[in-house]
Amino acid sequence: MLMGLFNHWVVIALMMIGLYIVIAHGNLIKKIVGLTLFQTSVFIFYISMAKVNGGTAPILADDIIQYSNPLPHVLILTAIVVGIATTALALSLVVRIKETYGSIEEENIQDQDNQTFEQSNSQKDSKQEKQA
Amino acid sequence: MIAHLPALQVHLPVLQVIIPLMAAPICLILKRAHPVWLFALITSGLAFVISVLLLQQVMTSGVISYELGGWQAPWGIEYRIDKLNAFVLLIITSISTIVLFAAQTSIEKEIPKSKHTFFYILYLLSLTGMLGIVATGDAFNVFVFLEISSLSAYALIAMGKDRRALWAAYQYLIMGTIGATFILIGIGLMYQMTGTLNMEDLSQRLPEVAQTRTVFTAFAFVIVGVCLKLALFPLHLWLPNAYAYAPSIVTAFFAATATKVAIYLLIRFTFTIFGLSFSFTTIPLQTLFMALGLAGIFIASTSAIYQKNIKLLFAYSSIAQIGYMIVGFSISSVTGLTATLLHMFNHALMKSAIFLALGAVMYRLGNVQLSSFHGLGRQMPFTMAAIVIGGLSLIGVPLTVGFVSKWYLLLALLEQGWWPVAVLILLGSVLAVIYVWRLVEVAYFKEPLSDQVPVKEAPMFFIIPIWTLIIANIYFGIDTRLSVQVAQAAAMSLFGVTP
Amino acid sequence: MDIVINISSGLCLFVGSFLCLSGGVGMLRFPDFYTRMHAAGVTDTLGSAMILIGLMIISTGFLVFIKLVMILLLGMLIGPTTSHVLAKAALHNGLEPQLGHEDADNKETTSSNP
Amino acid sequence: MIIAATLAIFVAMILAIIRGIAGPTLYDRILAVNMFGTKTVLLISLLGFVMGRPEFLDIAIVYALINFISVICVLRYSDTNEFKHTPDEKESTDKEC
Amino acid sequence: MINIVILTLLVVIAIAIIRMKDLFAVVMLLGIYGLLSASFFVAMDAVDVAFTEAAVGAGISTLLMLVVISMTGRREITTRHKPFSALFVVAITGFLLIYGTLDMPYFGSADAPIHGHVAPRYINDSMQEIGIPNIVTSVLASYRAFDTFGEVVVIFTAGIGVLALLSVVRRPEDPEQIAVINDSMHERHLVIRIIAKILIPFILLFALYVQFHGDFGPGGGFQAGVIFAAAIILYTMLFGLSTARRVINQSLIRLVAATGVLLYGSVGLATLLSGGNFFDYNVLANDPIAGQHLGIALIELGVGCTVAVVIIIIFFNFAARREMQLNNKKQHQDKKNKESSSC
Repeated sequence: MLMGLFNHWVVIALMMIGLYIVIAHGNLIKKIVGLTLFQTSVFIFYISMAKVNGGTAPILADDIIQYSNPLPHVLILTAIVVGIATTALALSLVVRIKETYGSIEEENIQDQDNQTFEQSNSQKDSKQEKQA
Repeated sequence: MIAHLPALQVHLPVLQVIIPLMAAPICLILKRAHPVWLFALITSGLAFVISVLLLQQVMTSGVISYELGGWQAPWGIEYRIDKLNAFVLLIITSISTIVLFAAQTSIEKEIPKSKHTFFYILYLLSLTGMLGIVATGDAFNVFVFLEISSLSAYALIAMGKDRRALWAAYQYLIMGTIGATFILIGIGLMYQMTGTLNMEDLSQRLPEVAQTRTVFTAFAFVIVGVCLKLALFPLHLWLPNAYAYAPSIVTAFFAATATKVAIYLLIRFTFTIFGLSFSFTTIPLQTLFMALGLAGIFIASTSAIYQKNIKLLFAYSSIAQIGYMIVGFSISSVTGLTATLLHMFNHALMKSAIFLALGAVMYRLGNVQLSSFHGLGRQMPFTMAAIVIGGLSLIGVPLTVGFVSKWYLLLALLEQGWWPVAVLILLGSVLAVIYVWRLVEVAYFKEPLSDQVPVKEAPMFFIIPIWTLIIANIYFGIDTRLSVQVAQAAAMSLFGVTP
Repeated sequence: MDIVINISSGLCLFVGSFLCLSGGVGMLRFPDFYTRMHAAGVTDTLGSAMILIGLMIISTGFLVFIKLVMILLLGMLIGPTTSHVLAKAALHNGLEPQLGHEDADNKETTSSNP
Repeated sequence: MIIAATLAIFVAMILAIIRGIAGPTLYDRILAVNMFGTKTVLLISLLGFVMGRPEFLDIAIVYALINFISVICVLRYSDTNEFKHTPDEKESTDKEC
Repeated sequence: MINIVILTLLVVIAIAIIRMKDLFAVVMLLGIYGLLSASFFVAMDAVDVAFTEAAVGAGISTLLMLVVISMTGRREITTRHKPFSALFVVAITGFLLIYGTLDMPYFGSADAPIHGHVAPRYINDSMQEIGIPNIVTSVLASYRAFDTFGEVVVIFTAGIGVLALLSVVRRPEDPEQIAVINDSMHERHLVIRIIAKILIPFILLFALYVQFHGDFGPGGGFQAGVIFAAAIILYTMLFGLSTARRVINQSLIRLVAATGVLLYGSVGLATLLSGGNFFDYNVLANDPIAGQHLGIALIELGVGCTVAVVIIIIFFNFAARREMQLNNKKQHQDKKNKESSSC
């Protein structure tokens, strides 16, 4: 059992490390790194389930009878592309966030948002009081 | 070539997705914002026509299956249109077309001129993604199109003029990607146990292995992933900011369609793929979803009452409305599901009308803070009247669509004898009365602020689509035959009941 | 004939692996960046060349042989270039080579994340 | 012998990883990544022979190229002030503006 | 055996990534992680995937992250918020997954359900039905061509998204200034410039080889596109953005990106108008196999164009943004003259 499921368990460990980084770290780039780890671990999971003992790469040749399963490979090719697309978009968001907020730490950004929110609220409130 | 054109009828399922998809790169070639807008509008209209034809075809002749690449179903990708997806396709394309009509005017003030073309391209891609999710009959294809719609959604939301739009888009991106990856894991586990990706095939092969833990895990991952996209109550945190700071057009479009697509996915996965007996008898999904739905209604409605930003207010109200749909879904009876489907349609009508009207306010005033609404009832009478009627519909006042779906929801609950839940639903509507009333009070019963510049009524490009939606709101509230018939037929086909 | 091929390829592979290993050890044990780079740079090029030549000897198809030659050429071209560029950049950006005296500890504290 | 060579490459890779994690300077890490890259190229070539299908050496070529490009990229984009080595200069440019 | 070693190393690197505070080091480790997972894919027979992961995971995504870090700063501030609730969520998900694995088919067993049903047809019949040896390419480009179309659209969407977020209106450049920058760069990068000049044609040629060899070995449009883009990126890094922009016209490459998607789609439309289903290449020529070959070649070309161009667009926009920021900073503090360090 240990050998049969070792791959799956390591993949789970990797997934959880990725997920942990995404949730627990405040740095936006670190979060993206975590997301990449998370996605890559899913790729590893798919590819390990495609493997057949004694099989070889699914490219037909004359003297080979057993091949690994090609379908997960196809799916993961698509998923890798999706992954890089997400990363690129996320990074461009980070660049813009850095430009407008001057920081890429989650807490810092949320503090700034709360401040502006309260300011605008208090301004409006005072306006209303004047009106009354 | 022309000789083949009548035969295109057969290809409607794929054309539904391909036409907006191909239009997106053409927009990039057209380059200039004005022709691109016209082109996108025409494309979306065409998609609408196709979805009407599809619905007609499905209602008369049953399920349409279309094999892409000419490969037989489990080997190739299949498009499978039944009553449920035809109905959802119609919702998406109709709202998209109406909202797009107002787009050119609205984004003029919210997005820099140089980025208008990109806006329309992303809008079309987002539309494509949603249509693709709904039309496909292949589990992995769902993931691909989910990512198309999500990626374009992140970019669209980030185009909002407030800097908080960026932060909201980033949060949505993180949550959305986790959700999509969860769905990917779930699909992988299902594939591992059955060896197939086709939905129809999965539904036949899953019962054999339904008792394995792997299938349970797959179910859990898919459901959590979909619920993240759905913004179901404890996973809703990304939604309010994303809707509040996105450009108005984007909010109107997404509030009406994006969550509907996620609900469609939930129904598709639970009812079609895993099957009714697995989803609702083996797993306590019923109580769980009932509780989450009710909690969503109350907590979101209560937060809505305290909001000063009106877009944020209605964003929270959206979460509450999702709660109603989930309650209907969790009843797992034909009437309950009919109520959910009806509410999907009705909520799309009212929310897009409200958010478009807020877009008009944004166009004139530049913000949608509650304090700016002082006396707006007299300055922008048509826009404000639309918001009020939409609000009444949210509450569920008779003669509006909101009433119809809540009526069916109550019927379904009473059918099962769950009257305490029915009472809670009515209480939820009272909360809706409160938050709508706050807006009405400010807009109609307060004098304009002294330093406020008086504004004119919104331009025609806003008024026409808004009032189209409002009239639809009232029409479908009075003449319920069409919507109820379709929703009922779709619900029955999911339960395998013949009418 | 087979024996000759096998032995010569085995010899090449052995020498190559030994060089790679010693490079790795040097990379780990040497006191500062420049010496580490020396260890890695020198052994990398020759070690990979030996392993690739070993593989070439036992390769069967023509295409495989050509690809191995290409990898070898690329390695010869890229390895020294990166070493050169790396050393230049490090020197330019103010990383001083450690000359003669032992103050590795001091070095490490100033340069690692403060 | 091929298997022994593969093992040797693995050990060298592990040593490179340790250097990559330990640092301490930026350039040590770049060096580690570079060395790791060349070792991966060798590993892929060897794996092809171990598994009996050596015709996929294209991958090794791609690795070599990508490795080169990423090292160049690291050096190119580490030339802003923030990445300069001397500590006192670091402090001054560190403040966000 | 190999997989166990590689997986253990992957876990070690992942844990190191959690602990690191220096984002630069994190990205370096991520590059190593990408290379290692690509080696894992080779050991698992997934050569096409390894190809892509090497080019993308270790190449392009590391590259983009480095550019961004050079704009946003290198150090992570150490506060972690709610580590315990995060740990809780992670632990629950992890246990659920481990629970799910317990009655999973064992790794590598040939009689697992996944290897029955759908996959055998691809392995046994693709030669008769499609006529190319690389099964992955046949599935990718013909059986599941629509997924691949979706994939191209995803990357196109990302390109448009980056354009929408980052594109800046560029001022006309002062040719003298460019010449000055060029000269200083020339001195600094003399050696790599020469090497790159030798390498770039080779890389471009190799990209073409990968593009057209995808039917017989690992490779195909996507991988070729990435390699092509990598060559252009190398050129841009060494010869400057403005030079590269002069070589590669901006509006032209946007056109190419759109054309790639349209080419892919119009292959579908062509099949549709010749009486087949969407992407049914059999109707493209008299002989079904010839039709399949034609269809696959065309869509691979479409994929290659779009991917290459979109990655170039993404990189250019990041680099231009960085340049703009540097310029702004320079204007802010005029006292500090350009103190450029070199590599």
